[in-house]
Order: sequence, then structure tokens, then C-alpha cells
Amino acid sequence: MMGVLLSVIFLNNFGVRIAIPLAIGCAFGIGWVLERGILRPLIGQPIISALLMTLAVAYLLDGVATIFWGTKIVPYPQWYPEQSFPFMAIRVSSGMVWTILAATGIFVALAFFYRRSMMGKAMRATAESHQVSQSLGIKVTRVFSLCWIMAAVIAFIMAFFFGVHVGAFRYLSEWGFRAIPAVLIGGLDSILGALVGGLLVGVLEVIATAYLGAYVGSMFPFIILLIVIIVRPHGFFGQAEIVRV
Amino acid sequence: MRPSGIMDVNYRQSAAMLRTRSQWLAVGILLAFLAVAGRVFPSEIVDVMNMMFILIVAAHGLNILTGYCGQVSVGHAAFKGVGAYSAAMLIVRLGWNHWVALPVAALAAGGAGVLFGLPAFRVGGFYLAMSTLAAQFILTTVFIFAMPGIVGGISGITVPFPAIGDFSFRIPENQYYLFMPMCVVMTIVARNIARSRMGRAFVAVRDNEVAAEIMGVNPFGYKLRAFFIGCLFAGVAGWMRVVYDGCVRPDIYPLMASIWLLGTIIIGGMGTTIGPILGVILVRALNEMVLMLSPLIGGFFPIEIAIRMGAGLGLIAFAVVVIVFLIFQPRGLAHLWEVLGARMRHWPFRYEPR
Amino acid sequence: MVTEDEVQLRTDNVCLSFGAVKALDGISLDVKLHQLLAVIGPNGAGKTCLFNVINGFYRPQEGEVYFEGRKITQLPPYKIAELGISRTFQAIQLYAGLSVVDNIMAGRHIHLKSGMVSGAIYFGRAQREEAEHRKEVEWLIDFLELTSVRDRIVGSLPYGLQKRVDLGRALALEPKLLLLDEPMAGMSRDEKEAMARFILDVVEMRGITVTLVEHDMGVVMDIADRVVVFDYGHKIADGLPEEIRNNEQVIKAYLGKPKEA
Amino acid sequence: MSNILLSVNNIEVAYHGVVLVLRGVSLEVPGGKIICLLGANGAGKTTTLKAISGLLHTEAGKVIHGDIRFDGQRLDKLGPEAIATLGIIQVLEGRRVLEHLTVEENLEVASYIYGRVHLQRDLDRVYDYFPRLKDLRHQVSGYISGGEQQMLVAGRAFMAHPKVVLMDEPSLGLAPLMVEEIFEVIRRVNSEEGTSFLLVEQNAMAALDLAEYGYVMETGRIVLDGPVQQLKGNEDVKEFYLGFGALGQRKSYREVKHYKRRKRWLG
Repeated sequence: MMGVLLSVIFLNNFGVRIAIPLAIGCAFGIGWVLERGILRPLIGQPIISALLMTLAVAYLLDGVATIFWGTKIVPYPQWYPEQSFPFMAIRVSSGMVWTILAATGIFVALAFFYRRSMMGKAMRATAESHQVSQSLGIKVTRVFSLCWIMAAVIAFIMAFFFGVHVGAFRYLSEWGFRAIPAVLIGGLDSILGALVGGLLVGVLEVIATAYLGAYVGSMFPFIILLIVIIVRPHGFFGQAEIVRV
Repeated sequence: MRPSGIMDVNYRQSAAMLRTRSQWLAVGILLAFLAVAGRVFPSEIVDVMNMMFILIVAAHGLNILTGYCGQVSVGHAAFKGVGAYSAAMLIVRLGWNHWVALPVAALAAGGAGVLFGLPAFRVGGFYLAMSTLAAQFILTTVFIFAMPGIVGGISGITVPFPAIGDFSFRIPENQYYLFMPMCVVMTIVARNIARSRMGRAFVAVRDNEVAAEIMGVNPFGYKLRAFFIGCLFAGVAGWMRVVYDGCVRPDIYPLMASIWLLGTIIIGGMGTTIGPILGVILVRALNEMVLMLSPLIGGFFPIEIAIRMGAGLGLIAFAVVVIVFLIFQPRGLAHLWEVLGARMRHWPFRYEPR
Repeated sequence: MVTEDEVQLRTDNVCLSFGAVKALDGISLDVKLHQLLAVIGPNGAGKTCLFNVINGFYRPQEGEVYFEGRKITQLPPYKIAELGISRTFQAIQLYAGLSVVDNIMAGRHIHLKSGMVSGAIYFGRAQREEAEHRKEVEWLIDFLELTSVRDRIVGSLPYGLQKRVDLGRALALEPKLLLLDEPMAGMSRDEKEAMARFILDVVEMRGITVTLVEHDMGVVMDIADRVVVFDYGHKIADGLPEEIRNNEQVIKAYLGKPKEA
Repeated sequence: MSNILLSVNNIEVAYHGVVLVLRGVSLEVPGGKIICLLGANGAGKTTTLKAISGLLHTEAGKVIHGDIRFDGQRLDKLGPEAIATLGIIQVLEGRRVLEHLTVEENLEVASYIYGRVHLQRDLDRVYDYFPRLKDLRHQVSGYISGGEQQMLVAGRAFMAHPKVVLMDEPSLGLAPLMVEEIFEVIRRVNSEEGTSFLLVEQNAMAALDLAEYGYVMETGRIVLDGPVQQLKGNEDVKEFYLGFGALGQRKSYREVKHYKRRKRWLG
């Protein structure tokens, strides 16, 4: 949400070439500040604290946005040339193509990062146990900063694409929650899972809207989510929890 | 540890809620205060207190589910909504009496809770929380879109105020004498559940499911029970909210309200009976303060920003309080209170004797 | 010598595998009433796995478990607990945030009867019941010499005492069969002595059958009536402590060369 | 003792600012030596290790008095990562493997400090100490047996080329043969690489055989210290940690029972 709003400002004022690096820089800053100031003290606390903390941060930003932008929709500038290509039976807009390309790029980069790089491994280690990671000299704080910065930057990048489709408005933070079914369906810790889950949810939502009406369509991802949680709790690609007694 | 000089002579006594004479006295004074408060304070303050009573009942429910049984729910407002909508539909569409609608509405909410608690059979923790998130989105969608002729659609249903004889629960001063006793009763019920067999089983499931199982506690069964009871409380709160507003509308029960409740019990202290009460009072009072102050602050800004100041600052204040508590006092006000007590007991020594 | 009705628990050709790894490979074992049976073997030999099969955490792919003549292989853990099998864990599984009294009280769960409604009202029956069970709990606290820490939060107690609380909670269930998974691990000699004393008292005074997994050979050889040895999911020996001590195969797989202190 | 690498000077540690766990603990670890720390549960041994490694910070514990020095540098103000980078690695109690990572990934993560330049060489070194780990290297570490996990956490510590290893209960829950193997590796690493060890252990017999110097802790204090030969001869150590009776005979757990039972009747 912040991403979309800020990128609107940058786009309106500076144009694409400056706006993109500027927004990414801002994301970097915001991610870093959030981690530093707010999430770092939570190291070693249960996951629920972190969950609630992020929600609180979301509402904090929401509050700021409410004050400065109100609840109206800010139109988003069209920053890439609008064309459309025929693809099989349908026409695909260039925005779609750009979005898909960017998303795929991010996925590949992430997958490589987690499996191969030292930092990626350190990040996975940190996810399992803060204490063990610290005992091995991994700077948990740095890992956290990086996580948040990455998350913020990716969110900002996607905001550039997303904004064009729906415009910029305050309730965008609710859209963040819509990502949750996608991620869970794919499996929480799987990059491929997120990709597949995202596509699946998107496609099914569109189909459900078309055949069953907007009413069913809008809650369809959550219905799928419920089913997946019951049938295959860790998603299609997620790791099962290891329980030893 | 408890102060020396207080001896329990039997087990019943050591399990009692109130142990000392001063505790009895304090409760007496509190009850007396509550009894007259509805007539003493100005209408606006009584109105705020009414809202607090409703929220406390809902928070007790969430506390049983999340605080005691450890099942995080981010859809509690929606369950409250189920109670509210059931009550409204029973009263308006079927012409039921308010008082008969109360238990039915509560059961309906409890039932909805059990339904969305079913994934507990396979999952727990974060995944179950997501199932309640799904409940939040699905239920609010249902409130808005499903059969507008009956459920009321976006504009909701207007519900008449209940009355006993000539005593109508229309104005805050009268509502107070309905909500206050309900809140007190529900608090006692919550406390009793917490300290009885079931409460212990909840805590057993929360703290260690494996251990719970080997002691003969069926984790799935108790999670469902927690969902049922927690949402039952939400249903009661929903009924109260219908009486308070004289209507139901879908926008009264958004995701924000669910998260607000969760934040409240964290601030108050999860897994304690006093926690939800302290949390609601603190957060609600803070909200009123912000509402009072925001015109002042808004004066420094241009008008189009100033008019949104109240809503925005309310969000910011709540978020900041939650953040501050998570960082500095993750166990909430209730724990702060205990630490203070412990400090006083071994004063002037700095540390507990070992 | 041993008649059939003295067998309290029987596992019949239990096989359990995780993927390609065979954790238990045809384990048949009789646990006799009022006996103190020790199960020993290298790490990963399947001792804990067997416990997990007995109390229902794992379902074996093959074979059955009988308790007092009744088949319990398919029952969920909480049902098995109700039948009278309780256990402790290698890694302590206590309620860290609760007091010692509350932890042990939690073990009384299956003996408490009050339902949802009477619990909510908390008057009369629920209250009386509460008091009765507290009496049992206090007896256990006294027996395990936990009196001085009864109101302490369990998480703040030293490990040795936590193990004792764990035992107390398992006993609060009033089990007929008690499974102890490494009750002595991480204890000093002094604490081990206390623990050994409690375990022997449990067998002799309360007539509870005890099966334990333990690595401290000193303890096992001194207190066990019978020793069973596992290796790679097989039972490689079964007999009196003296026989096991001198069993070539056991020495090779587990004990190492005998070293006198 | 000369050549003191690590010294703990009269530290006090409190949790949450209210519970005082250590009340004046001093000990020294000379370079290249194995030191053991004995004591009953709750005596504060693990807390001492965590105070040194800095991991206390994440558990709301704090050194409120005294200091800890490593090569003359003060440690008690540093964070756990910085201390680990200096070459002090703690092996936490209870086989804390990174469950979802494979065995080899567990080891690779530990090379974070030392860098990946010599990664393969370091891996081979650990596999040489624990040949079993080499066979298991592509297994997910959450599924290997307890003994193998203990090998893994020990091997993981060696990946970082530590100067001092703080080893917390390496023999906990291990079969006798496995205990011997782990202790043998500690001995090898000590003699081949000159790594110092501060060993917390309940298996007093094995620990005293391995170490050169020992400390005994009771309720947050050091109550006894000396070269191991001297400790082995001490009557109290014999009685409470090694299990010898008054007559110098090994006590049986069965007899202990009756003796204590009578004591309870009388008391």
C-alpha cells in the first residue's frame, strides 16, 4: 500500500527512470527502519508477537496514509506504453507481460539466493533458531534487516505493476491479506509454491467470479485456503513440521 | 508466591478467587461503584463504559480461545458479527423476543466458531490463525452479499430496543444496567472456566500438545471446545452490540476490529482473567483521548488533512501502544501488575529469595 | 514360571519404518505386571520409537500392541492414556509457564468429571471435586519431595527437579503402566540416586509396572528386574541384568569394552 | 596457571532483573587445555556458559557484576555474534540442529565466520572426525538419530575454527559407546588443533578423565576447584558426583534407596 502510494508520488513528479530507483531506495529505507526500530527487540519472542507486530505496523502506516490521503482512490499514472498482444484466444496487455516477467525474475533470483548463497543459508538457519544461529556467529540482526529490506523492495516493485491495475487507495493493505491464501496454498517456505499458489488463486478467483458471481468470487481464495488447510496443511510444496518426542 | 501471613487451611480455600479481607473489600467497593456509576456520570461517559462492557465480553471470549487455548483468532469480530446478525434476524424477521434471541445468537456464533475451528484437526498455530482469517473474510462477505432481503445487505437491519416493562434500554443510562451485570457475570464465568478442568485442559493444549495427549486430553476436542466457548462469548457480545446500536451493519465487524481485539488482550495480558479488562479499558480510554485531542492537533494542518485526523490518529495510537507493549512488556498489563506485587513483597531486597 | 495372565503389555511383531529407514523391525516384547523392565541400546536403535508406538503417537505398519489383553494399536494417544498408560519424555514436555501444583494437577485430567456447564458455574460439585484431587496432588508432591517448590513456575526450576515434576505428572494419572524415557539423563549422581529411589518406590509401593529407557548402565543394572537390548530396530537380547552385562553381542553393539571405575 | 585465554571474574547474573542466578563465579580457561565444570542441576553451569558466549542477552539475563575477559578484551558488553566471531563457540545443550537443513548445510552455515574459502577442506576435516556424518550429509538433520545429531552440533562448532569451545552436556542421552566416541573427538581436536574446551558435564567420571582442571558449582557459586587428580580424591566429589560410598566402594542404586528411606523416616 505504501509502495503504491509512494510510487504514485514519484511517478507523477519524476518520471519512470528516476521513480523506480527512488522508490526502491525508499523501500530499502523503510524496511531497514522497521526492522531496526520495531522488529529487532522481538528476537527470541514467539511467532505470534511478530505476526501481531507486523499487523500493528500495517495499521500504523494505514493511519498515516489515512491522514494524508484519506480514503479516496488516487489514479495511478500509466507509466509504460499500453499495447496488447494476441495470445492464444485472448488478448494480453503489455502490462500483464511486464508484470509476469518481473515476477518471474524475482522468483528465480529468490530461489537461487535461498539455495546457493551463504546469506540465504544463514537466513534459513535463522528461521529455524535464533539462538543457534547466534551461537554460530550469524548476525541475526543483519539477517532480519535484509529480510525486511528484501520484502519491502519486492513489495515496492510489485506495487509499480499493481498500481496500474487497481489504482492507489488506502484499503490496499487488505490486498496484502489476499496474498496469504496464495502463499499458504503453495507452502509457506517454498518459492515455487508461492508462484504456483499465486497463479492458482488468481485463476480460480477469476473463474469463480465469472461463473458464480462476484460474491462467491471475492471469497473464493479463502474457501480454497480452508480446504487446503484441512487437506494438505503445509501446502503443495511446503516442508512438513518435524516433530520428535 | 504469595504474601506471608496468608495461610490456606483447606484446598478449597487455596483455589478461591478472593483470599483476603482486603480483597473482598476492594471487590465490594468496585461493585458499589459500578452500581451507581450509571446514574452518576454524564451520558457520554456512560456510553463509553457501555462500549467497554461489550468489548470486555468479546475480549474474554478471545482470551479463552487465544490466551488460554493458544489458538490465535484473527476473525473474532466476524464471530461477534454472527451473533449480532443471528440476533437481529431472529428479532426482526421472526419476531422473537430479545431475551430468547440472546442464547440462540450466542449458540449460533459458537457454532460458527466450531465450523471454522475444524481445521484444528490437522493444523495448529499459524495455519489455524489463517483459517480464522478466512472466516473473517468469508463471513463479512456473507453479511454484505448473501440474500440481502433477509441478511440486510450493505445497509444492515434496524432492530428495536428491548425493554422490561417501562424500562427501555434505549438510552445509555438504562443500557448500562443491562450491560454492566452481563459483563460482570461473563467475567465470573470466564474466570471459572479458566480455573476448572476445562481451563486446565486448554492451557495443556496451548503449552504442550504432546504432553496434553499423554495425559488423556484430546487436543482436537478441546480446541473445538475453546472455539465454541470463545465464540459463544463473541455471540453474547454481538447481541449486546445490537442492543447498543439498535441495528446491525456489515461494517461494524471488519478485520480491523478483530485485530483490535487481539491487540487488546496482548496489551492486557493473555491467559489472565484481568488482562482483557485492563486491556479494553486502556485502549478504549486512549481512543477517547485521541478523539478529544485530534481537533487540537488537526488545527496545525490544512483542513482537508485535519478532518481525517481523528481516524488516522486512532489507528496510529493503537498501533503504537501495541508495538510498545510487544517490545517492552509482551506479557501485558497483568504481568506488570504481578511484577509490581512481587517487587513489593520482597522489598527492600532486590531479588527473590531462592 | 511366568503365566500368561501376568503379561500386562504385549507387542507382537511390531514394524515401523520412516521411508526406507526401518525404525522397528519385528519387535515382540512382553511387559510383565509389577516388573521393572529396562530397554537399552544405541541411539537410534528404536527405543523411543517403541514408546511412541505403545502410547499411540506412531501407528506401526505391521504388528499389534495389546494392553491387558486388549488391542490398542489403533487408538489415539489420549484414549491410551485413559486406559492407564502414562509416560515421561526424553526432552521434558512440561507446562513451563505453570506452577508445580498446576502441572501435576493437569495429570489428573482423566479423573476429573465436571463438565462445561458446572465448570462455568463453579459451585457445588466442581468445587468439591477440585478439593478432592488437590489432596492426591499434595500426596504426590510430598512423595517426590517437591514441597519446597510447589508454587514455583516449572520453567524456572532446575532440570533435575523438572524431571521429578514430569514423573509426578505421569503418576497423577494413576497409571497401571509407566513408560519412562531416559529419566536420569542430565542428572548428577545425587539426583540420580533420588530418582532411582522414587522409581523403586513406585514399583514396590504403588504396584505400578515400569518400563524405562536409560543409558546409565549403573542405574539400569542396579534397579532393573529385566533388561531388553535393541539394535537397529531389532531385539538382540532379553534377560536378567547379569546376563546382559556379559552378553558378547551387547558389549559389541552398545556397552563397549567393560571399564571398571 | 599461565597463558590464560579466557577468564571469568566474579560475575553475577540476574534474569529479568529479579532472579539472581550466579553470585560470584570466577574461572579461567588456559589456551589449549580442557577444563570441566561440574555441578548439580540448577547450579548455574549453563548460565555461566551463556554469560561467556553472550547468549544470555536473548533470554532476558544480564551480567550485573564482574567481567569476562578473552585475550584481555572484555566480552560481557559484546553481543553473541561478536563473541562467536572472536572464536568462542558455544555448543548448546540438547542437540540443537537446524532441523530442516541437511547435515552438510548445517555445517556450511557454521562456516559463516571463517568464510567459505576453505569450505571443502573444513568439511573434510569434520567428516574425518565423524565419518558417520559423511554418509549422512544429504539427509535432513531433523531425521537423524540423537547421537548423530550430537555429532553434528559438535562438528558444526569445529567448522568455525574456534579458539574456545563451550560444550554443554555433550553426553546427554547418549549411549555409552557414543559418549566415548564424542569424548575421543574432543580429545583429538584439543591435541591436534590446540582448541581449548570448557566442558559442562554430568557424566563426572568421563569429564574428569578428559579434563586437566575442574570446577564444581553449587547454587550459583564455585565451591571447589583444582586439578582433576585432586578432585577425584575429594570425598565430597566421590560421594556426590562419582557415586562411591564411605568405604570407597561403588554404591548400588538399590542400597542407596534404603539408606535414604531410613533417613527420611528419621528426619
